[in-house]
Amino acid sequence: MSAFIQLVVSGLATGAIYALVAVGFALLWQTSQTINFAQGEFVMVPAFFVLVAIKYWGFGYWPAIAVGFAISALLLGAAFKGLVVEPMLRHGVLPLVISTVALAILMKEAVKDFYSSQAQQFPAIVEGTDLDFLGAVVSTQSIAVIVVAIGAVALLNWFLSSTLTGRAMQATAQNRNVARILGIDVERMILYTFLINGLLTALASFLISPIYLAKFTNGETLGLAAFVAAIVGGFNQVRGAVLGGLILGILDNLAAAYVSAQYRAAVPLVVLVAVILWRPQGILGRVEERSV
Amino acid sequence: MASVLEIADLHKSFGGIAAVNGVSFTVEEGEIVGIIGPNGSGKSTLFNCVLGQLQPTSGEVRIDGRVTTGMRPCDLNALGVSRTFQLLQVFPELTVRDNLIAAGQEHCGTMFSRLFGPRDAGLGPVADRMIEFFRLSHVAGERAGRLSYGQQKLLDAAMAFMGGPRLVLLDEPAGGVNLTMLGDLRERLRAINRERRSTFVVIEHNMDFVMSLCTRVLVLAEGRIIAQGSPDAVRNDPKVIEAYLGP
Amino acid sequence: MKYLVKPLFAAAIALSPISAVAQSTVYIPNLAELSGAGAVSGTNWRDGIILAVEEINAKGGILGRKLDVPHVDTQSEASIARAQIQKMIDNKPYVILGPVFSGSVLPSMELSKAAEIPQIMGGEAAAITQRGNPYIFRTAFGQQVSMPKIANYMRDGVKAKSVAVVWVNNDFGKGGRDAFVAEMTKRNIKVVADVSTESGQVDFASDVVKVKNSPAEAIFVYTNEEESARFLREARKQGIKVPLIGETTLLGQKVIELAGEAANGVKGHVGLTADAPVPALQAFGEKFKKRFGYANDHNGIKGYTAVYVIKHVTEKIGKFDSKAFAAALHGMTITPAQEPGILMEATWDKNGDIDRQSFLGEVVGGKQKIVEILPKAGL
Amino acid sequence: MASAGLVRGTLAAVTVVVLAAGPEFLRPSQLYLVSLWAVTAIAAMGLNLTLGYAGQISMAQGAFVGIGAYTVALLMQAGLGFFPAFLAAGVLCFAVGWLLGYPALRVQHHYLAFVTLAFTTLVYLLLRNEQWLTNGVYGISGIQRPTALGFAFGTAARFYYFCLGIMALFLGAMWWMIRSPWGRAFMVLRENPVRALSLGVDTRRYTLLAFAIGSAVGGFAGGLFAPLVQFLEPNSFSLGYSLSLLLMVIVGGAGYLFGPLVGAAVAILLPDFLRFTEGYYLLLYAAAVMVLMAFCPQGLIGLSERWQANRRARLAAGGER
Repeated sequence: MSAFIQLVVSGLATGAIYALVAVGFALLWQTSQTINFAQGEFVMVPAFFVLVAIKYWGFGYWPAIAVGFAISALLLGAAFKGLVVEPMLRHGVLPLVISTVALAILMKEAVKDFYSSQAQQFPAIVEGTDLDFLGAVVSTQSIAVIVVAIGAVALLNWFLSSTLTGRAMQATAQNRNVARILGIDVERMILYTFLINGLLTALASFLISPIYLAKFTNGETLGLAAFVAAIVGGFNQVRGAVLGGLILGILDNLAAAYVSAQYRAAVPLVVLVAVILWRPQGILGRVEERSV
Repeated sequence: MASVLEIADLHKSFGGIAAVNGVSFTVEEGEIVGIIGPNGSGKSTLFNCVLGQLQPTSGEVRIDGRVTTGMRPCDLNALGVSRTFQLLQVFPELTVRDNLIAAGQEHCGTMFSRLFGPRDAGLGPVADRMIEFFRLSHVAGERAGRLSYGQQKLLDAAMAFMGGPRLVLLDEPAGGVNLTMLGDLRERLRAINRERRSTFVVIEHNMDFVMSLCTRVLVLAEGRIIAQGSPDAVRNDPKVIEAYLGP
Repeated sequence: MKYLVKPLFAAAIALSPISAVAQSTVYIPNLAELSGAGAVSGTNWRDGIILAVEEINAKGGILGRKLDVPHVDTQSEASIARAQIQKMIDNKPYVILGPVFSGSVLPSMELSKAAEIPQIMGGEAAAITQRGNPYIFRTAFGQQVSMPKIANYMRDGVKAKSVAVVWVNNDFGKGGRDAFVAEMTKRNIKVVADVSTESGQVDFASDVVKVKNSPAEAIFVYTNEEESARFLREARKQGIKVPLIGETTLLGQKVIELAGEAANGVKGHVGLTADAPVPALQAFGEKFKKRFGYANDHNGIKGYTAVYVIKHVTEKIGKFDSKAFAAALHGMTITPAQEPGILMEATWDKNGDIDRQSFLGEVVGGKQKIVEILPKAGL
Repeated sequence: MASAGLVRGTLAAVTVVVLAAGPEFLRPSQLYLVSLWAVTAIAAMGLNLTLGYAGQISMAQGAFVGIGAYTVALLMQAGLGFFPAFLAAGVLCFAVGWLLGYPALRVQHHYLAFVTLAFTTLVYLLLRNEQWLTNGVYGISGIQRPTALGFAFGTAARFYYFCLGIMALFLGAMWWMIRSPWGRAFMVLRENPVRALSLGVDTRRYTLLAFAIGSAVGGFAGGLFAPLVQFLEPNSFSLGYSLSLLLMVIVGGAGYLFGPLVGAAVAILLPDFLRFTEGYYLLLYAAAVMVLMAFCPQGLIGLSERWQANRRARLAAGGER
């Protein structure tokens, strides 16, 4: 039993990260129909912004983290929107997919060529002490990850539902034309979405890198996990993406332990395909209306 | 002999809201039947149910006496039922001529013969005649996406006739077409109706167009037929006026 | 179409007559995993080579000719490795260095064999030297040599009756795992948990749970650098008490750096290490660190000694003759007295397998400590 | 502008002559590279049918190359000749591709992308884990090159001709099919499936066919890949390979007959001629793809067409003045 709890608790910590990444992914999809194939790299890269700030600019931990958030919002938020997504929107979905696939390659290669191909240690916010929880061992780091991630999502949820700007963003996501008629600055709302995605992925990066080390290939698994989580949970719902992330984190651990370690990567994908074929709107998602 | 199209007590609802609410009518060979009605009265939904794009909730559709409810559009098309859509639906990257051949090729031969047979599925001359008939000769080699709106509308209609259909359902063929082209279109439709004994059902908002083209008009409101008869009779029916102007 | 023609014309113009390699240098290309999954190993290997080449060239080269050693990336992919080695062979190399990944060595060695050019590489898969290829040479133990040493240690040092094995599911990990399990069976030690992990895997919770729940008295960990570090951290977190045993990588510098405290207490066999109580190896380690700013692992030593092997053999045969080189190296023993750059005495057998002393080590206080020197296996 | 056709014809003729004379001036490694280009171009042609003509996004083409390659290697090991094995690879991939088409009947666009992506990963895992069949991570080596009518294609130069010949064959077949009613049906499926269906086009059957034929062509490419590289390992057919094939098709120009040839050339031949970018090629390639997508998603062929159209327009304007 303690083994099972151990797996679930560890899975929750990983799942919380997936959730953060998936939420950003789903937000981008809602507001701008962007399928970001570089989302995993968006999590990989901010850790290196911080490492550069610490190593080359001599910053302390917190200033470096602040710099990391700022650069992420700028590059992964604003610049991504302005330079990559915007010129592509009029061409439809496929060119943008291709472009983000290329962006993923670009980011990986850039980190490898200009920083290092080796895994890097990354400073942690909290010291890692291990606690006993129902016979399972949980490190304070994992708890911090879960708490911060859930806090961030809750904050985002509150922002989206309770502030004027947040509601304007949701209106934009639901129907851009109606939002425009209502006098909402649609362009600005879309920009906000991209900034939020940049910040969420940066947060995920800073949470996960101390545990999993920073390396240029880290995005490959994370990006895939984010897609799967977002689709399984429900593409058009923040709650859905969170649920999808947590399910995926736990499922991955349980699959490796009880199904097959060699096929552990297959289990989430099989779930993904099943969801796409039988419930494409996801577990919590709404059906998107289709006209003939 | 059975009617070309028989619709019996057709219902279609979306999440509890009835879009088509018990519609029955028949269309005989050679007729041009107009369907009019205010926006949201269920005209397009009715078409989509007849043509297999949507599954009716209940009721029956018969083509030439054969029950076709729930059949796929492509199988219906093989039975000689063709349609146009409310919004423009041509294949923009194909040439006008290829648009027409594509519209008729599935009626020629088998899968096998289409792969190994002639490149135009033997439809080249038919397509050329159609191009001439609809006065599109000067743009026959152009990509359809580069045509003017009116020309595309003509092409759209022409495509519906490529398979030599018995029954054609036209969804707002006159929408957005200028007056000169409108006359053209009406004349073409009449000619086809005359020459081939093709049967038409036309949804249209342009009253002049409907009244001058159709032999019979049905009026749809809130998913039901509220009136039908000759164009003149319908024009003067108080129920129709009420449906359009509100109570 | 024209996009196709232009480059081909460019090829015709630029490359038709290959100018004879200038007589003042000798062409010894290095093929390594400079990117992709093998980048850590490949970079170490390359830097070891760079160091040796700089030293040799500073002293006037080999037989008066400077070494021309370009470094080519395989991107850790076999098909690219094959294409690149073909490109090298077109330029008529004297000897080819690399690659490090066995998966890249296996397809490429067929080409060097056909061209009769010796290939000194870093791969450790047993299969490499079992194909009767007279042009392939190792710089480190094959798994068929190192695994018996680990197995002996499991039996005699750890005295384990049952073990768990955690391996990375690629050619390196699977090969080691297969050899290890075979050796365990020979020694009547039960393998009670057989855990496959993914290259690039980040969460090792389920793998640690598995070995923790098994009755294993020792755990053998055979994965690449980062994965080793992540596994060690998770193992410490879940309070694994039984000994964690590794083979070279697990006790390497990079793993210790990445795993931090979690690496302490790890034991195992080390084929090559800068921390060995061998002055030449330690001196090399310092040189390496001074030149490149990071601590080398065994791959750095492999690359460094490979170049000195070329120097020694060439000087011995007195000419640049690829076939004679291969013939001479079979059965040769090189001692540090003859060639200081070899660092440790080493012998190559008729298959190209290498034999030399190795070590049993332990990680203590964030440093690798060698506790015992194992004699040459006597192939 | 009769000269435009003339220029094209000349270019095509020159290309054929240059390729035919290849072994005269290309070194063995370059022969290998051009052979690899031909094989990759075939794989991309298959994807071009599925994606470029029929509009069905697929991230699984690399997996089909893998299935084809392993089929040929394993059947040849079992004693079958190359040509029956080659045929079997195509047939098997046709069947598997047909099955993979079923999800495309239910979902489109990004969902379809994810389903095919999942398929690719599953195929990779199968190739790696089912060691009894595929020899797993150790891979398969020593694959023989084919012999036809007593003529062995063993040497680099002969196999070079073999690969180019098969590529030309597939190019011709593709050209022929695209101009047939089938090709037209694929294109209307891409342009407007709803309208196509109402015109009697059995979109279901053509969607499955587009997947099946495209995959079969991928399988044939794999059948050549095996004797070309002579070493197979699962890693070669992981998701990255499928993505790079996808990039090739788009970069060259999806929906153009020669698009895959150009795309494969950019990805495979160009790096050899841009040696100074060594190490940074992938970086530059990725950046170039992004720029291309922003300005001309029709790819390089689309770009050249646009450029020619502009020039024609300028010339026409100049002529009028």
